[in-house]
Amino acid sequence: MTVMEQRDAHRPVPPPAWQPRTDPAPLLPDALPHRVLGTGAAAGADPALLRRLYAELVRGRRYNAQATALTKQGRLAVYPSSTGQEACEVAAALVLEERDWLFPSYRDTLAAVARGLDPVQALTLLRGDWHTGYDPREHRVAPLSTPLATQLPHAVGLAHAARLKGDDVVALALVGDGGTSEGDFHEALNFAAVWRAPVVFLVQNNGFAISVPLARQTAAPSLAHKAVGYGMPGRLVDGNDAAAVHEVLAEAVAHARAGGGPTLVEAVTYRMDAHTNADDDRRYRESSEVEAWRAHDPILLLERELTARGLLDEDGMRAVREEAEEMAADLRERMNQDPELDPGELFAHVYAEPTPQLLEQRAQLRAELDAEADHHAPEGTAR
Amino acid sequence: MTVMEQRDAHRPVPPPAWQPRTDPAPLLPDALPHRVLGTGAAAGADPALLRRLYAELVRGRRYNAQATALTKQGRLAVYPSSTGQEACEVAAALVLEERDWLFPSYRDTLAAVARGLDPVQALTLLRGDWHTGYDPREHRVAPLSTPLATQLPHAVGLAHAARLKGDDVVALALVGDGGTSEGDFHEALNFAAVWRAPVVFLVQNNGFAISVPLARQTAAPSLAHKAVGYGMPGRLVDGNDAAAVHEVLAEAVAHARAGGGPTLVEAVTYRMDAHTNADDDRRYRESSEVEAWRAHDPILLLERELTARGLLDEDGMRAVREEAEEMAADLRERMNQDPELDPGELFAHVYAEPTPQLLEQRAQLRAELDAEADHHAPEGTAR
Amino acid sequence: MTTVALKPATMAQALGRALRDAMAEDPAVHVLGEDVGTLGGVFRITDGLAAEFGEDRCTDTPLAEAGILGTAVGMAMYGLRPVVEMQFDAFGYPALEQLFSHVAKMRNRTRGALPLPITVRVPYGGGIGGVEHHSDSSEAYYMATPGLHVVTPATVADAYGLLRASIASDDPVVFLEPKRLYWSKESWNPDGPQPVEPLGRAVVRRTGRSATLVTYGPSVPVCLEAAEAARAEGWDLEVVDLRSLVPFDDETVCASVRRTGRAVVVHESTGFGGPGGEIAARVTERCFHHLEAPVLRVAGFDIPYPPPMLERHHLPGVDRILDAVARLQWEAER
Amino acid sequence: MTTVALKPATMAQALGRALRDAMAEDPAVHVLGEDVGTLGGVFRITDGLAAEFGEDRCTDTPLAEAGILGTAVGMAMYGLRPVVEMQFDAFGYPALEQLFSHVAKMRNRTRGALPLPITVRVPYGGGIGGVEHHSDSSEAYYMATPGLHVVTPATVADAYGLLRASIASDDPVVFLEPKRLYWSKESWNPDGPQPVEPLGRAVVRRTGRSATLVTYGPSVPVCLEAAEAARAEGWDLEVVDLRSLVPFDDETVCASVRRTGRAVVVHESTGFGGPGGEIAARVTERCFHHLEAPVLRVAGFDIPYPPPMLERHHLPGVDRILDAVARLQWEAER
Ligand SMILES: Cc1ncc(C[n+]2csc(CCOP(=O)(O)OP(=O)(O)O)c2C)c(N)n1
Ligand SMILES: Cc1ncc(C[n+]2csc(CCOP(=O)(O)OP(=O)(O)O)c2C)c(N)n1
Ligand SMILES: [Mg+2]
Ligand SMILES: [Mg+2]
Repeated sequence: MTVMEQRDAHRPVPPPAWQPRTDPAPLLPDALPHRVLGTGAAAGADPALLRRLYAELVRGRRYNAQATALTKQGRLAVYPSSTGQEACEVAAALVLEERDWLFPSYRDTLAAVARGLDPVQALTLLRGDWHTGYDPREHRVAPLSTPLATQLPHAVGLAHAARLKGDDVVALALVGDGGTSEGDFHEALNFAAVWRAPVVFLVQNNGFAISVPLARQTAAPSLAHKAVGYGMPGRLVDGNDAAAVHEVLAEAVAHARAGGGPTLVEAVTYRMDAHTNADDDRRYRESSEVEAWRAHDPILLLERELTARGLLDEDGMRAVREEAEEMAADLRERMNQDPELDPGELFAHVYAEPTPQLLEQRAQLRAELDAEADHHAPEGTAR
Repeated sequence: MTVMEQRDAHRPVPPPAWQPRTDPAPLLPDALPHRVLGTGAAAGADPALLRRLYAELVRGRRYNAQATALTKQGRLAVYPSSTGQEACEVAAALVLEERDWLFPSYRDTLAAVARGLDPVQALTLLRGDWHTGYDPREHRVAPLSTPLATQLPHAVGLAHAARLKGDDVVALALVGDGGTSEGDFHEALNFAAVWRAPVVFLVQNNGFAISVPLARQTAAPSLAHKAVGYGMPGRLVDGNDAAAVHEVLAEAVAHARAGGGPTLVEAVTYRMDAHTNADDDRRYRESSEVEAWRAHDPILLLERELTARGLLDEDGMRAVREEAEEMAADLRERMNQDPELDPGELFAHVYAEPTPQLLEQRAQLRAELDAEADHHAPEGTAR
Repeated sequence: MTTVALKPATMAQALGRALRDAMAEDPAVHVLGEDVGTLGGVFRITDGLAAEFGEDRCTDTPLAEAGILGTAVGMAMYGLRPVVEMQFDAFGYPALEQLFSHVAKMRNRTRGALPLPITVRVPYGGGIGGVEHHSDSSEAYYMATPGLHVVTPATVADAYGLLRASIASDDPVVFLEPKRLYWSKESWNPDGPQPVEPLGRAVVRRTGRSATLVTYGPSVPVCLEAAEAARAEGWDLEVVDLRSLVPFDDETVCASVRRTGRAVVVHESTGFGGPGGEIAARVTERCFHHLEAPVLRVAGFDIPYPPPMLERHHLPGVDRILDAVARLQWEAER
Repeated sequence: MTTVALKPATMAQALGRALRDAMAEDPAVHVLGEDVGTLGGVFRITDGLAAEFGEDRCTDTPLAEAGILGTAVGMAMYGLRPVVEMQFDAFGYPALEQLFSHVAKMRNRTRGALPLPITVRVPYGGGIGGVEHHSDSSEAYYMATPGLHVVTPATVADAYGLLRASIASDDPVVFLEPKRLYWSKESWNPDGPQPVEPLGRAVVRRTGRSATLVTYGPSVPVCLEAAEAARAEGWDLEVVDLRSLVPFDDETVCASVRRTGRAVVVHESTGFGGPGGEIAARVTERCFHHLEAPVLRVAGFDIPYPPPMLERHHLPGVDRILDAVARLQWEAER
């Protein structure tokens, strides 16, 4: 009976004795997204944090622009820009301790970079030289996940494992509004809540899944309202307000770290660029809508707050911009170098040890390449 | 611009102008399951309906007992009993119009039978002579679904198709508490809400998914609370109160029929038998728990109400029981006959036309069977 | 004889046209998928359908592949003829349970009472510089699942003809579109294109006497190129385009192999466990005594699809095909 | 030499013992799945593990297979060694996206930085009178997915040995348990069972000179029985038990076929697109000039798994195997 005794007290009881398992009220999000900047609420925020956020936002915007430019030069296979969403990307990175884990989607190279990853490494997948350019364990950044929402159960499992090991580690997982429709989103949130795993889910609701607007994605009052169905708190935040996103995430991370379990955070933001460089957003949205969002730009909102409170002046802005330019120049230069690739590596990591069959295939490819080299060798060159 | 103009008015707007898409309050379930019997609320209920429900409950209980007995005699491969859950099964069947569709899971043969299906046909899957024993279109009962929750998107698609065709058809889909954890549950509910499909989801929360109690399945206040995350109403009902289940389902069906879209109904009930005849429920629950639910038996609740109101007497009860016995005797007798099976049929329905390869394989099997017959033929029998 | 006005067209255009014609002809045909409406699909195959037939006929679904295919099952149960688009091959995987456990089995389950005339369009294969998960070839999964037809065009005309036939089929069809051929242009008669009936017939794309290349989809043009190049080596290669992996056209393939006595199966999907094993095995079973050499296979390596900068090493190319042909034991030639 | 005390044991017991020993030896080993805790699994393989190691080591998950495998990925990323149970073969399909797109690819994706030592236990195959969806054989799907090991025992000793080795492997292993052999008893040494190292080695279960039966899992005992029966016809059959479908032991299989000159591949999975095609094709590629007849296949028919009352017609049995052996062109025998 040991195991049965360990089980929760919640046994099935007939309706006269029936009790809801948790009180739903505290789990429900507010009707309006939480905002800080320009509301006076930022007064309590740490000025150093605000300045740090600002520098990262500017750097992030520049990074997005540079990466997009690199697609035009054929240096990236594809780039899904997070321009307009920098507040979410940056806050997600800064809110974590070093020991914590970040689970990015394909759009979140900026979050990885803001966490300290080398931008060139972060862009490896999108450049096309390999699928991941960094050691996830070294940086505690999971590989960028292309299949939507599939990274969410990974984050839950990792957070759960850390908790079982007694480690004080939180996982933060990023997903888009479109990704919330996938079964994996549902299963991940449910596991997280049942296991009380120390994980935070940040949905960047940027209004679109490629061309499909939110209204075609869900009929819910908000995506944050999904939380109650898992028994976890749902929070709604202005995703362009870096201070607000940081605050809400910090609370959720602290809650998770303290053993309180997962939180679902919906950040309302907007994707200012097309889905990727390969997309043509004029096919599905009016430019006037994009323009309307410019007034609510994350950099603008924070700049306004910082200037108003005398925490930032022209010199400060210039310094931040210059630093961002340096990063961009360095990125440009390094991305313009061709990576060194060994086709033999194709067979190296499929298994711990290549199978006999893979060794044969590697030898075959080597022979082909040698023959090719012979063929193309300048006349008279002996091999 | 035609297509874009057709789109919903809900375009992404920045947080100052941000509005929740729907008011969450009416979507949330009550804290306690809705009850009718024994509360005085049944006074308004149609006596004929109550009597019909009663007869079906008794018949259903008898049917469950008979089917379970047939497993012991080797006449059914397996039987997942719905004893204790008859109120849900019966109400689900009676609430539908003839043109409506029922989507049962493996546990819901009783709902199919209460809808009018021949019990022998309904049991074909579990007997093992074929996978489905009836024509789903004739009865508007989908095949029993074994893979959990996979039937839910089918119900949504069918309801959506009917609506597109302008037909006044509602689909009612059954699923267990465990099934709500599957990704297909999530995707189905989301599609239903976005499409405003005329579909009703009835979750029979019988406390267990095989051995796993609800507390290991979800941390939500109730399963009905999941509804708000899709933007549909969630209703909580006493699943052993046939009048209450019928009432709540009738409202949901009417809502769907009127174009109001889907509803999620959670019926709190209890599985009195083991998961199937092959399961040993003593491994995971105390018999005292099962006993506690006997006081809340669906037949008992309704019998008490009917007797108290003078709608049922000893004679009435006996007549109902006798009718149930007749059904059971007929079922027993017909199930004790070996079904006639043609192994050649294995190849008949894989495609509209058997492929050349299947024709070869059918011929091969025929030849084998002929050889076998030759082999076993009494000596001297010429072929 | 009427004169036929041939015009250059891409496979993408032919596929779009097939969808349009099918929808115009049969109001039961509905298109659904991610971004298939306003955007016209990420490959623009469904461009214009929502505008012409309305969003109810060509529907942007929520982002959930099991949901898309699962609702298509329900729609088919009610008599519609859904055409589902999976955005990329690997993004169809969430729908595999619906595909294997329901789509493939419903007709059989119900003794023919509930056929599911669903077409699942899947852009497949590599060669387009796609990042991870955008270049899978998953045909082996579908082939191993009784109840599905598996069809794949290699030409503009077949793109139209096979898609029309697939949509018209009362059985579920996994329709594999070789995405790197989407933009390949051919001369085509846009005025009178016809469905390919019946499904399940391979076609000889090039006749030859020395050996048969058995192939399909994206590898067909590569094999034709290899056959041209092989002339320099003195080999006259026949090229069979399977068009349909299920049902499999044993007749056409075996007739060719019996004639030539040698065969190489060529595809992009991984070799081990890929379609080539089945093809080689059944050809050998049926043509053993006509074979001068074992049926060889040229396929993608047994590795996850490589990153863009390395994919050219993975894809079966002309040289690798010719190497295989060279290994067909010509020394034994009488 | 020490004396070994052999006792009768079932495959189910050996599997349970393997799990127990692995958990006792390595605290990183965690078992998760549906009903694996209190109930001990619907086949009772995990019986007693939750009681012995606690619910955190042997965990009843919510009912969601993609969630189970997906969280196992995250656990493995953090250094654990999860053993996942899929309740039945077909109920593993919701997890195929996680399996194909992550489990199989993570090591390769990260250049070896993030290996995923996950074992996915899948009860497979029929013969137990299970209703629809309870008797699938899905090995072809896993074989076609580079990055996975695919392992399946046929004896009690191998059930222990292969499962221990699979759990110890730093690569993901799909461990296929032939469910109709769960209750088959053999003499076994429960005191000193050993892992089978390395994975990837086939074993000759019975030596013979006339022809080789290549098989695995549930079909091994059937082939051994067929080999016994074949003696009456004058055939001395060799039986090779593959044990590991990936990696494939070409050496052992080909050595046998070169010796006998004839081969039949036997499995329960459907023939078309099933494992037999790959096996027959690679044996033929490597042993062509040793073959007196084409490699034949005896497999399940190309149909959805039949209902219980008809399954005996579907499953490869002794007679069907002998029929195939008879077709190995003995008239050509010198
Ligand atoms: C499982 C899966 N299905 C489809 C896709 C193709 N796809 C890539 S991005 C995208 C839209 C995602 O939208 P959202 O989740 O809102 O994220 P966003 O792109 O807006 O950041 C789609 C459909 C995919 N990557 N994975
Ligand atoms: C996809 C899938 N996974 C696992 C199973 C095995 N299985 C059959 S019934 C069952 C429990 C279902 O519990 P619940 O949904 O609560 O329904 P109940 O049996 O209580 O009616 C499980 C795990 C299945 N049928 N389908
Ligand atoms: Mg989005
Ligand atoms: Mg239940």
